Amino acid sequence: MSVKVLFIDYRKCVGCATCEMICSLVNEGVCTPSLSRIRVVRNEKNNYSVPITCAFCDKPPCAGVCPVTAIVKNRETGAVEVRNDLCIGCRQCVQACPFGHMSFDVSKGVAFKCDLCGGDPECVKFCWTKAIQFIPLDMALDSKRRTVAERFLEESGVI
Amino acid sequence: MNKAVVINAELCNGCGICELVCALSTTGQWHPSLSRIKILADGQENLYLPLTCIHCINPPCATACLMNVIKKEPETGLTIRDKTSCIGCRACEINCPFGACVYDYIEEIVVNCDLCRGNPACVQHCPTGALNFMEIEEMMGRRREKTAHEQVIKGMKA
Amino acid sequence: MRIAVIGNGAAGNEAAETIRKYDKDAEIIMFSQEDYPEYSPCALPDYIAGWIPRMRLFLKEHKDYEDKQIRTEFGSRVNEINIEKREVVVAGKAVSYDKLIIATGSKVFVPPVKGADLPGNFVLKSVSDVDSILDHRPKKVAVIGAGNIGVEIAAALKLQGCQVALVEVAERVMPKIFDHKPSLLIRKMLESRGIEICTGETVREVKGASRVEGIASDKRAIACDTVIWATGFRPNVELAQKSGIGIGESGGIRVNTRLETDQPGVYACGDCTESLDILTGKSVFTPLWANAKRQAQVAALNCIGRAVEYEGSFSTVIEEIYGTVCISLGLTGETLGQSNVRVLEKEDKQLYYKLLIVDDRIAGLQAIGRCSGIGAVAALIKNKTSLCEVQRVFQNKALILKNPWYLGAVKYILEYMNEML
Amino acid sequence: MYGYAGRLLEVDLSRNRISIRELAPEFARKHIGGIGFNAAVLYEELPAGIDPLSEDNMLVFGVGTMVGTPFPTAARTEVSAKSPMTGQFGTSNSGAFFGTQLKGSGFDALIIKGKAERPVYIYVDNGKAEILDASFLWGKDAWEAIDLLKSKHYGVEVALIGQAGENLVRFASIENGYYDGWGRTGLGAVMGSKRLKAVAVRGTQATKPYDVKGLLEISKECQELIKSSPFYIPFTKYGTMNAAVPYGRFGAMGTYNFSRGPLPDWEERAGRQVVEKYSSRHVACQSCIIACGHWVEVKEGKYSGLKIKDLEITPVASFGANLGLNMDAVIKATELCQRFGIDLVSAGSVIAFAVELLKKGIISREDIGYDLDWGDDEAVFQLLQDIVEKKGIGKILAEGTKRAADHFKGADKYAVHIKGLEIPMIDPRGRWSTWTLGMLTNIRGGDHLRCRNPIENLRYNENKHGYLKERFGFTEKAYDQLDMPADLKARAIDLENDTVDIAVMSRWAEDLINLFNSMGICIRPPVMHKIGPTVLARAYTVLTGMEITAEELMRAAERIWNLMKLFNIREGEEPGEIKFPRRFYEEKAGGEKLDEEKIQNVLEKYYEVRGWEMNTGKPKRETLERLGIYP
Repeated sequence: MSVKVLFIDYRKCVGCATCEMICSLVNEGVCTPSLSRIRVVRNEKNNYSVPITCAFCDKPPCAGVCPVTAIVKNRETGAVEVRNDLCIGCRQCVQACPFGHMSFDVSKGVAFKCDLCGGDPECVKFCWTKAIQFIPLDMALDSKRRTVAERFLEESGVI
Repeated sequence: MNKAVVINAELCNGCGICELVCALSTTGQWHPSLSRIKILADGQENLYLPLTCIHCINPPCATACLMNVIKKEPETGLTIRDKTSCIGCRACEINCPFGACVYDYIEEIVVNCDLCRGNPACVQHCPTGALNFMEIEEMMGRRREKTAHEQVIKGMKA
Repeated sequence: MRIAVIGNGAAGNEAAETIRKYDKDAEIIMFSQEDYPEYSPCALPDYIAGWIPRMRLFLKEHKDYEDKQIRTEFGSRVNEINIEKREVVVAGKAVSYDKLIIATGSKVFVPPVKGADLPGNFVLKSVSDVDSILDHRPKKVAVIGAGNIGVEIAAALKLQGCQVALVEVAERVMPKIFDHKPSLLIRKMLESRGIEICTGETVREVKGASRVEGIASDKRAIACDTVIWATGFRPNVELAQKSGIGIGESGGIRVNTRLETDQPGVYACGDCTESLDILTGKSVFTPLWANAKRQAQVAALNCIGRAVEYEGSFSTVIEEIYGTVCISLGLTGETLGQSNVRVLEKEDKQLYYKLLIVDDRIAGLQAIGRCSGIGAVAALIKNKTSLCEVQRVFQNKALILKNPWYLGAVKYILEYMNEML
Repeated sequence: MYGYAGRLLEVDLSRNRISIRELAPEFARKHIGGIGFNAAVLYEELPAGIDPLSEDNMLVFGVGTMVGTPFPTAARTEVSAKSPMTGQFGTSNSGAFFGTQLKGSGFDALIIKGKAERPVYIYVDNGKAEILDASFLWGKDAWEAIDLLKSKHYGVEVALIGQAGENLVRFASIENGYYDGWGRTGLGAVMGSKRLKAVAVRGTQATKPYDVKGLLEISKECQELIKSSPFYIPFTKYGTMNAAVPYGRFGAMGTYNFSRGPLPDWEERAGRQVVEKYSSRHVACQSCIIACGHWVEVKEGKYSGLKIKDLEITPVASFGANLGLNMDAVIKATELCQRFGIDLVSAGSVIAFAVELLKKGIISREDIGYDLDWGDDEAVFQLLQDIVEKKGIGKILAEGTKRAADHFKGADKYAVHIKGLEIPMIDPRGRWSTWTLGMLTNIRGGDHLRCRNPIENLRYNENKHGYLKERFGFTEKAYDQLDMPADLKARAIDLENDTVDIAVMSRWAEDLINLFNSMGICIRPPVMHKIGPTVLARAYTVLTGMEITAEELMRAAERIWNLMKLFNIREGEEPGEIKFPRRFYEEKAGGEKLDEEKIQNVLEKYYEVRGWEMNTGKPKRETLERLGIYP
């Protein structure tokens, strides 16, 4: 089976941020965007909303900067995981993540991030616009390529 | 407080003003080696990297301290030291993975940044904007916004 | 829930405080043989040397325990643990518990030498040991064992005007901590202050009729009025052992990575346990303050139901000998053996260091002098970061901007990395 | 406290004092949240007869109970005060993200009292509030002020007034971020009279549900329920613009100050297809699965380059139908209203009133100072600005239609308002239904938004049943699925004759909407259609841990409605006030003239159903006792 990835198409996102509420509810038992592993950036003036979550880098910079190796790449599932017990709360991973995904729980003093809900992400189930999908990697790449190709054809006047 | 000094090293030009004002405001001495913030320089690449205490929530320096002088202050979240009890053994220095503990050779104790109790002088005097003092939520939010913006810009080009 | 903690040392106190930090309601009860509030044994030599007053040895006052709602039963020894009934027996009465943390620490091992029981023989472990040494008013001292404690106490007594001889069975000072070269540097520092150092000698007898008058080794006789045994520590496991708790090969209480013993509801941490070395993965006995506190945190958290695993013990020894900092991190050349170890040594006026590299990872570092930035190296050792990775960070501007502290480590490893290129 | 933030924030601007009230569980259960809290606070604490624009008035922001959860469409916050338009209970509801932040900052409601000495704004950040100097914001339009506040306080959501509120234009709105707002009943003027420019809130505190799994399940269930509504797909696509064509056809759209019937070119000009012309993106409020908002870009013409969130039916009706502006100008008008902070409905209506007065010769060109005509966007915008700045005739018009009509002899005939609040659309002459009765019985007056048949059918426009009934028009299956107590359902809907009893349904609809407004749920048709009190009772229970039945919830909603009615009566509401504008009874435009007597019949039937006194509409003693209200 190929690796499944969270595939986010921000063009479909309407910014309802249900995913944030669901994520914090599933993972922390409470509702608040600040404890969500997925965050929606809403720009009201230019009207875009972009859900941001972990890219599951192969060489995660967050793991690279962690001074206590509390962040590890799980080679089996592809997930990048934070070990709460080791985390010293230095927030360097927050700054290192190029996507701004890594989040920090101020009250508990630990970093947290998306772990794909252990392989069955809940946000996907609630995303009614299909802006967040959980699909095999090759499908995601295909879809990306198709979008680029279509735009290219559109711009060059073929379709 | 939940605020932190956020360092944008790309903007640092190594001028060293932060070190000077820090030393002056914390020790009264105009000597950069007493500064709680350090600029690490890589001579070849023209890289200047300011480094200061990160105020970890569960700080390794506190675990290592032989005299239990390092504590987290509950109200502010600062990592603070009881300077009168420090014996200068420097165990914290080795255990800080960032090298952010500073040995004050005048007092013969180890010290760290205390964010000037909420209004860091280094940030105020940083001429390039490399040092910022902001809430952690804001720091995370701004990062995300940058990513979102880049994605949208890229999306338009693609 | 009632949690009993046996021991009032670094581990015991850290455990109690960690529980209190995360659980406001748990009932905590601490037992200790001594009646002192927590003190720092690491600072005892500083007290002997006269750098700090006696009161500064203490890290707590009795009322600090009250403030944190920690009940204390100090001054009497726990005689027995009844695991089945979940009770500890102290001074004849039984106290029940839900969870138990054993932090009984270690004791000084004194070899069975004739005359070692004469007045004038001392060990250095507790405040009362120091009090009795100072009461004895030593003039001529023989310190047996040149480990870090031996060296510290020798240096401290020398500062107090005593005539000091340091006797070590191995061929060099601090044999388990430093390799030959740095050990020699330390020896020179000590000798320059007038400490007599006799290595490769075994003490055969303590001489004296009613009190210590001297010692005899296999090579010589040294006249002295005081003998201080710094011949190493052994885990204090008598209580655990007789209660049926399993003991490991190295003599410490056997625990898993959650610091649970083989008995239900019983945890152990600190010097009385054996732990896995973070680098070798082997069971070791590492009686170090920082390890004890970290173990205590882990034990305490598991005790209150938070699953936390102990990452392993890491040896960091830092000694200040007459103002010069001597640091040893990780493994020494001797423990690593000769095969596959790359050694990088450098010495200038300000700094000597020796880096041991195995499989592209730093396994150990010994440094004497101005050791700035060594915390970053410690992190690299502890995290088993490969130098390849460090190099990748260095060569990528974007990455080094995110990892500025790597620059702190650079002066120790730059040469090695340049060689690799 | 599960589900609620558990505290109410009280800010006294006169004394510069901030205090926090604990939320008592009994109070919460009795008044649910949102409008319920507002009604209870205002009824209990606001003295009768005060001047709405004086420091005695209170402004309450009540966050709906479900806000801050993933429950679909839970985003809404109600703002209430004594209205400067009607002199009675003024209240308005808005979504977006303000409520989530206010609740996240640890408060279920924000109560503002008194009047500041100089312009201020309130900054609420995670349980703490400050009254800060707003001199740098005063005089700025809403968008500029939001920009300034957002750059000063990172991550805030802002409720604020524009120049209209500052200048005490009676129908000024409170803007909710850039594009949303609490428009109706002139709450912006109340805020302006307190010299309060803005409320900026920020919070990261969590809403803690009682039953996590239950909340997840019910959120999913309700998502599916809403999606199963036949209105769902059209609403995700066109939003409220779905109604443009049927309203236009029925004559329910107010055209040219309600003086003409259906416009022949309306469908072409303003049918829902215009959404596709201007917009390709949708915008949602917090937790919404409909996203009825449209991101609109004007691509050509003189307003080219304008980008806002718009194309709601309300501005289209108000400026497109009532004033005859073209669609580009409607979008521009929305922008202006958002920036000035003025109610779109009242602004459009007042200007239409002025145009008609000019046409009828009651006022002259000199009174205005420039030419003004239907469809003349530049003149309309000039007059809008004059109203905001209270210049010339704008000063009179800024008082609202009712007060302006008193200024000009003979103008009363053309004044379109109920109880002083202008009417956006739903001309009862074009279509008589539960909605139109709801306009009369609406506590705040003037609009149809507090009474909407949960299953209303926009396919039919038949008035053959007279005033007491309207056509049901749904299948038996839809009837069965409707979440209503069986006996009430049987009384309200006659399946055999395919009719709905308007009075009975009105009461149910008002209570249901009140429940939605207290729980912070949106009243868009797909939601109204599928989410009923039974499922809301379950949602309330899993969220708060308080066992509650559908019946108790509806009783709470009824209690809130009665509290507001009592408030109005205390403020001197007269039975005679409750009537449509004169021209609805006198002119035929849009459909047949209204029959006053028949309407009175329905009203009385409604009073009876409500348990209110015949003729006067005062809640009867036994009704109040049943609801546990002891005035």
